[in-house]
Amino acid sequence: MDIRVQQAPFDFGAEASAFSQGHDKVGAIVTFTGIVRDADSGGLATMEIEHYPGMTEAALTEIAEQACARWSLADALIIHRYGVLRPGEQIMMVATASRHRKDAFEAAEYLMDYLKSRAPFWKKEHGADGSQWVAARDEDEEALTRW
Amino acid sequence: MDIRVQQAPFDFGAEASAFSQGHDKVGAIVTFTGIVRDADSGGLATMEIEHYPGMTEAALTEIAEQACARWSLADALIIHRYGVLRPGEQIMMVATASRHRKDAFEAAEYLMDYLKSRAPFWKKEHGADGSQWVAARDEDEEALTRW
Amino acid sequence: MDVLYFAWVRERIGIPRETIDTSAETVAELVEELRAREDRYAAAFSDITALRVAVDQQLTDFHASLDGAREVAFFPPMTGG
Amino acid sequence: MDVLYFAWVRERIGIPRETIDTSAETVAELVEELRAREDRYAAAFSDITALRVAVDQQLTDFHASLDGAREVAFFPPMTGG
Repeated sequence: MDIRVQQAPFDFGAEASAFSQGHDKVGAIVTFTGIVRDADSGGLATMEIEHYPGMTEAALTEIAEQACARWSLADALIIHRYGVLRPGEQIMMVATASRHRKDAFEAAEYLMDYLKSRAPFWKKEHGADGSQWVAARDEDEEALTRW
Repeated sequence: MDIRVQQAPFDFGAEASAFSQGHDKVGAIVTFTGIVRDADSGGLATMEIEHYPGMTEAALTEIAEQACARWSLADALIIHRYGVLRPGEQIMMVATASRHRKDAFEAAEYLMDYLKSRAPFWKKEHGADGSQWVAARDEDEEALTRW
Repeated sequence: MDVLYFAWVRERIGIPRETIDTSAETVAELVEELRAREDRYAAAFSDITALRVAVDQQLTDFHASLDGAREVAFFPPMTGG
Repeated sequence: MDVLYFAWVRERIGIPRETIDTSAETVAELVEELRAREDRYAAAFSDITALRVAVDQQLTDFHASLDGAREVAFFPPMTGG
């Protein structure tokens, strides 16, 4: 299990490749990558991500441990950035490795659902029209009810 | 949309990285990679994958088009190998790009479910105990009923 | 008409493809013709619930018409991914 | 007790953290104390259904006890991922 909270960019391809190595007993690897996207109306200059140092790592570790307890995983990875990012930059990624695709998919979705609503990150958009905090979406909270 | 059926290995990390580039309007990328795993009892020497040239490409294209019709996808990728592979080698990958994580996840699972049971590939395991065709699993067929 | 065999169907029949003159109107009729030929065909087609069929590279079922068909393929359930 | 504020809660109150002497026994009592201090606190805590709270870096609710707590954090619903 590998949990990283960092300001620096990460290389998704290199991380995905490294994660997929050396798993002789693994049949399935799922990755998810979140990318800063431009606002619907365009004009997003930067996305600022604030977090709660100390709690963040603990919360991500707990979420990953829950996933490992619930599904048969050979490995799990979470990388989440904070600081100021531009459209097109990668915000975060998760990866899961399992014997079976169902476990790998479900665990990755679980990680994402919990990470979205239970890990202490907050996004603020800075654009031509000013700055605003991204509001939590009801559907993200509802997504947790399926687990 | 990019569909490739090939004997040659592919570089999962490089493919994942290339796929994730240049999607300003995309917020979510999901990848799945299938890896030849050793048999439960150990001793898998090679995995041979037969396919139906001509039909394979058409079937994968149709599956990808169905996914694009059903979910809001900016892009989709399927790479599937055939020939003789060893444990640890990557058999195939899919990738999906969408504004939202739910679409990217569901479309990737849909691609995998259909690719598993509706694309003309057949696996044969060669090991110390001889050779045998991999039997289709009921649960793979049942997985299609959810879509 | 070209008839193709894959995986263990190919192995049991012993060839990957052949060209057949047939007046079979459906896949099921073609299967009956092939079964009657030789033991290796009878063995390959002994349980068609274990088989899948494609006509002109489209998955279909054993009731499918062969009207205008150029290529029929028989194979076990797929195991891709 | 250290009290931390994040995102727009931090912006409304104007500071990221402060140390407070309090006899509040629950989070809700602490919120009442803070609200009574100044307008900027009243503004930040005007609708606690829009807020989340962590005690000693564990998510909890506003009924939670502060017995033995060293650090309380207030923030809006998270928006990670």
